[in-house]
Amino acid sequence: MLRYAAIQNLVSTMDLFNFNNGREGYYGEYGGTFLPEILHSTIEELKAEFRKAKDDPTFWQEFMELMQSYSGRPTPVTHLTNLSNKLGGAQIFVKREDLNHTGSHKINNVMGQGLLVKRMGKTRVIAETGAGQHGYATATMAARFGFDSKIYMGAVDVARQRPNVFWMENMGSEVVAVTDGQQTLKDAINECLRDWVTNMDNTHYVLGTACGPHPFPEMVSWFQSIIGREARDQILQAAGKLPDRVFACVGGGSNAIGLFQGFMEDKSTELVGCEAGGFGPGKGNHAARLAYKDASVGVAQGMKTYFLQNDDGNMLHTHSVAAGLDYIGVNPVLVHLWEQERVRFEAVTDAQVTEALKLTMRTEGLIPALESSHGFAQAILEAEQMSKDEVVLINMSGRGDKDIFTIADALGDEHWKQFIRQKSSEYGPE
Amino acid sequence: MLRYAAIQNLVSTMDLFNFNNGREGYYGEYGGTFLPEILHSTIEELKAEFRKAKDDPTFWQEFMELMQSYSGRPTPVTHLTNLSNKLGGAQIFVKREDLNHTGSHKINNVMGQGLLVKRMGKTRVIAETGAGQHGYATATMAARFGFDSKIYMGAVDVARQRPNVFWMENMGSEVVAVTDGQQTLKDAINECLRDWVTNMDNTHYVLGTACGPHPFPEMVSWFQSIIGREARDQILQAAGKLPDRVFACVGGGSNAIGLFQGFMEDKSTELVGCEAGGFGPGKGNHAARLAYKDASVGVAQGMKTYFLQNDDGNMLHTHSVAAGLDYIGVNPVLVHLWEQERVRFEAVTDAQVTEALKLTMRTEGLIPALESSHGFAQAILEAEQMSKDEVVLINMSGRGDKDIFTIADALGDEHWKQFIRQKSSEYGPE
Amino acid sequence: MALNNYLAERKQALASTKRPAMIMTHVVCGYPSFDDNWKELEIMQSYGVDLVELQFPFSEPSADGPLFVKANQEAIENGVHVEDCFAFMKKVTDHFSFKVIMMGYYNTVFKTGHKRFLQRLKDAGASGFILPDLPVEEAGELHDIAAELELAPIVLMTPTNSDQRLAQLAEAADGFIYTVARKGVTGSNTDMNSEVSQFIDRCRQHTELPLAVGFGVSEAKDVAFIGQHADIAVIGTAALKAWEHGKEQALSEFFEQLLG
Amino acid sequence: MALNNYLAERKQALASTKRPAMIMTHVVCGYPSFDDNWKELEIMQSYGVDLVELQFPFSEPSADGPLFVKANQEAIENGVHVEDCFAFMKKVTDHFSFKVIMMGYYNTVFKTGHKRFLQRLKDAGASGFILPDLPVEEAGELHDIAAELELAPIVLMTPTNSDQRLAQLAEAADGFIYTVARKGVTGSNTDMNSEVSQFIDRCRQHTELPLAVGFGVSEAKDVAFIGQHADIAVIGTAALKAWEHGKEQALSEFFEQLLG
Ligand SMILES: Cc1ncc(COP(=O)(O)O)c(C=O)c1O
Ligand SMILES: Cc1ncc(COP(=O)(O)O)c(C=O)c1O
Repeated sequence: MLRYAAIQNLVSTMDLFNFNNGREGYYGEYGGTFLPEILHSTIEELKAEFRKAKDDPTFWQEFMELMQSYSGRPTPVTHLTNLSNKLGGAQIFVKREDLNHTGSHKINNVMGQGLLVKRMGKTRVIAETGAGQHGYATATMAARFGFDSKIYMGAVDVARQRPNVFWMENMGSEVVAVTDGQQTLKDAINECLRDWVTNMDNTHYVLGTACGPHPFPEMVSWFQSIIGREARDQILQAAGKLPDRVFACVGGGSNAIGLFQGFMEDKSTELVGCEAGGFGPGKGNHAARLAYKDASVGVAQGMKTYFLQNDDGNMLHTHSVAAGLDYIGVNPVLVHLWEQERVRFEAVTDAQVTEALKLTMRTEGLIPALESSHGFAQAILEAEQMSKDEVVLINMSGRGDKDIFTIADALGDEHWKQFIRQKSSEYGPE
Repeated sequence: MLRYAAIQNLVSTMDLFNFNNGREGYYGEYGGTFLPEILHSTIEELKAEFRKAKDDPTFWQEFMELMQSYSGRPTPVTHLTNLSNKLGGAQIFVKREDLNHTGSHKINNVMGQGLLVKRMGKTRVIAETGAGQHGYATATMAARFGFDSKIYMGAVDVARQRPNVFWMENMGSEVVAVTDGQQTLKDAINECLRDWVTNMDNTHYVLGTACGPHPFPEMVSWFQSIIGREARDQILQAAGKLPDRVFACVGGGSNAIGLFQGFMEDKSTELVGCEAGGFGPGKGNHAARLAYKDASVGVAQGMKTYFLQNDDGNMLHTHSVAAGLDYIGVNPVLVHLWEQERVRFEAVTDAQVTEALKLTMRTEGLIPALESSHGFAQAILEAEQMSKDEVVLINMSGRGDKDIFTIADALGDEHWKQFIRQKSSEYGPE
Repeated sequence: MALNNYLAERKQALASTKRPAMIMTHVVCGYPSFDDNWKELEIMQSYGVDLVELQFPFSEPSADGPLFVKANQEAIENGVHVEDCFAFMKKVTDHFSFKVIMMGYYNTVFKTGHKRFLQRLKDAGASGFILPDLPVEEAGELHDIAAELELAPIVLMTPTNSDQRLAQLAEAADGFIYTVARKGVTGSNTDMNSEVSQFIDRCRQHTELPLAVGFGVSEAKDVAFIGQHADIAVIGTAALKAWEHGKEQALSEFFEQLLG
Repeated sequence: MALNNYLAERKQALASTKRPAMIMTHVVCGYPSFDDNWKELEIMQSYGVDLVELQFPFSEPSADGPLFVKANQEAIENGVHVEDCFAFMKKVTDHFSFKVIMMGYYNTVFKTGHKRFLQRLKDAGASGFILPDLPVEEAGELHDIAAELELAPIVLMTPTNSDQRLAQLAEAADGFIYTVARKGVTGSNTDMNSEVSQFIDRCRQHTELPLAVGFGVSEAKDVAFIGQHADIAVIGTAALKAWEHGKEQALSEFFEQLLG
């Protein structure tokens, strides 16, 4: 294996993706393209199209206009004055990706890929989804672009995320419940790869996070960089200075890299990735690939990165209250930045997340998604210890109101249970 | 009663609210302030504060900044190219109030009133809610401003809108199930008035639509005019011309008057209010106060306007698939504009609404709220008959994903029922 | 006006009794039934009440408390129409010696038509009307017609009114003035304290008309208190509560402790 | 290299039989059990198969079709570890005369370590390995070690590859080349038609190595077709299906119709 010489501590976004210091698609020793040979030409076509788009300033312009007119960008940065005062520490600001159409940052990536699909002349898209947000966004994109679409979703997730399935189907997507493996996100990814190796001629695989084979990590990072580009200007305007720390939850790692890119060259800004601590450390209890010590480097689902796996290289079960964070692997770009000590990783437990969510709802009238609440929890913990003239920025990657079933369960809400019982009895038996 | 001489057909927004031609708070013969004497000084205080705010350009500035940084305004105008092509008629554009924080236009009014409450030095707010969107928005505003809050909601609505209740409670509001009358919106309004006559010293009643006693219709219209102000510039930019017709659903009439104000002086733009046709004409079957012939002028809930009432002046039952449209009365400003033939009124049945919703989801990836879908349905009907170079604009007053229980029921989705049955059995008996 | 004379006489008559104030009671037409109403009125008559409010049920009784809300609602559900209320009122005024005031919400009047409604009220023998959701600004035409028909438009004064407003209200009033002893809706108890008396005294500065005091009168000491500061004690919810609790017997006992 | 010689010999031997092509079969280690595997292998041996792929189960078998996905998954659930696969392989190569190729996913190799894994493979008697998710660009170091150990790195050629790419793949290959007869995962039938033969002919232009053809071989005519254009017919899912359907008897019948 090529060992990647550590570069200087200040990693710039340009450095990250110019690959002059390493091999294309590699971030330090992480990344790469590990796919069946049959997809070689498909990936080459995608890389070429992506490269052309990236070099074409009108493409980014088209992307921005689409995101503006369809998804409501730019999303604002909100100053959480109440929460800041209550904690008595740093000033807390939030980047509001929850205000996107479909309710999360996932749409940024999906609409960008939609434009590429149009350029490639393909007519069908497939996507994996765990929490359902990416599938929901993809179904939306497919409806808007007029593509056929099939969404693969682990059967366990289909059962627990029915609301998202309902909308995907109503927007015209076929949702396939994957019954292999753990019947969750990683299995849906495998199933997408199987579809793709069969239908690559007319089909694009819309990967939902900055993982998978190159060029996906780079491509998803690029589309998501719209978050950081906006946020840097906005926070300078709103806070009058750069943030001292930036927090984002890390599932696959797309919202985090999206925001972090805005501050990559700002040495004084510390970047903090917040992983799913679940029940706490210990294999099978969580999905913290970097913050805990239970993961190791491996190669799966198209990329080399840290995975929660056993000594045979078989993947472990993961757990998080947030369905969007319980992925076995992690964005290889972030792993590299972590090794370079440019990004700090922390794990947040389910219990901490629930508390942070409750506090945020009550003090600010915001309902962060359970995923995003991981960033809130860590920021709240740290802000309290910081001084009043310091500034932290949290990525609110999505809104929580679509998670009502999960959140009601997490909060143990009795009225809710009663409501469901009653609805069920209204519907009568099958 | 003072009879109001018909003014010229072109009604300008300034004319509407300067009251030079009539009495303060009157629009033609509609409006007024019909409240118990004990609220006289409270309403005077509110009128004065509102007048000051309206005359103070920094207030609107503050309001706009709040809406920008907290709610993500301006909301975009989206061109529905697919739907337009499919119908083969007018170009359809949509004003995206669904992208607001909390998912509907209700937040515009609520945040504006929140600023007024702060100015008045009050510390507690109350609100009625039917569909729950206004209550949800008010609970959000109260959390953000640090007010105590109590939301009154008909017991029938509490039962069918539990998701909204769940979020309101979690944001710290007390939700009171009103068991009087029909146990719906109008009864919640009565209950708010009862609370207000008791607690007016520290309490502001955040009325949710452009109804009720003066100055509410004017005030709510003013805050909601942010929609029309933005939309006019945006449609000129996006379509290169003014819209030929503008469509908005009309419950109480706040989103409609909000958008219409932007085009009041544009003679060539026809304004169309879309009411709940429910099961069709016939008393008790619908909530169409103007489009059908079942309503008559009356005085209730603080104002004089058209009500669905019987010969004794007692209110009728109403019906609509959209909980936010089944109100007995209607915005007096709109009634006046209707008499002036400045606004056309149409009724849309439940069945039409469901079809329009399905079509919009599939062709554009948008999920309008059932309320907003009334505007879509009427616009779709008319656009088909219009020419390709004509332009229509629809107000998407809210997003439908919060209505999942109602929409799933309206669409008769079997998977959804199965999911609910299963959830219920997971929860076990009480 | 007839009502003014009546109240002046009744007030004079009071001097020769132990009763501290005149009494106005309240009945919701058709609740629980017109028969019950009649029995209530017979008891009220036997205790010599001076005035009775007959409430016309309305579907949106937003100034009423829970008990009257329920009464309005059930009366409507039982099929009570405006027509029936007028017929009942006529029967009552023909039979009893107390004076009757229509009480209700403005929409009932508006829907029938100002002129037509007041004429029918006159024909049914009423002496006046109380419309708690009709502010004086909106009452001009109605009050003009009332004056012609010699019906008293009863105006409310409240603790939140400024002196200026009280003066304005006084100007519009006739018959007597209904002073609202506290904020809130009907049906909850009011502490008869110095705050209330100061408020009544404030009202008195603006009018010569008799002052009625609601809400929340339920005990003899309340009536005594009212007698010291005003003219008419209004008995609303407490009487209905008694009736609901034990019909004739309970209602008689209630009046016995209050006025006996 | 040993495998090259073996295949050259076997190919020559074919000429004297009615069999149109060499045969490679497939077994998932520990599925349904190692005992079952052994029985399958005995039957395969009895039909004179030339090569057997022993698949090391992996939790993310993304290039496999449903039947093998299930097999991988259940083997892992049954407690099959990499350790066990090596031990089984050793037993197999000691006992049988066909050559054994390790088949699996790259992570199994990566996690053990390139050098260590290949050394153990060598010790277990394997002749080569197939890693469908390891592209040649990423295989440099592994192939270097394989060359030292005389293990054949089996490379895949696919219908979507350009001529340029086929040349590049041919350069990296040794032992034989696995040509994928169609898009898709393992387990579905392929129509053996002119499109397939053109593809194989295209592969042939780039290499002298024997060509194996998958996927979807299930009937004698498929083997005949392959014999005309290539060298080795790969029997995967069809054999496992037969086993699942009726164990020894069904598997024997399957091979009988295919090769008998
Ligand atoms: C709202 C939200 N935030 C975060 C994530 C995690 O993904 P990523 O780390 O790629 O941003 C998800 C994934 O579903 C999500 O839905
Ligand atoms: C999304 C939405 N649209 C429209 C309405 C109707 O109200 P209005 O006519 O005041 O806009 C409601 C009321 O709840 C609503 O929630």
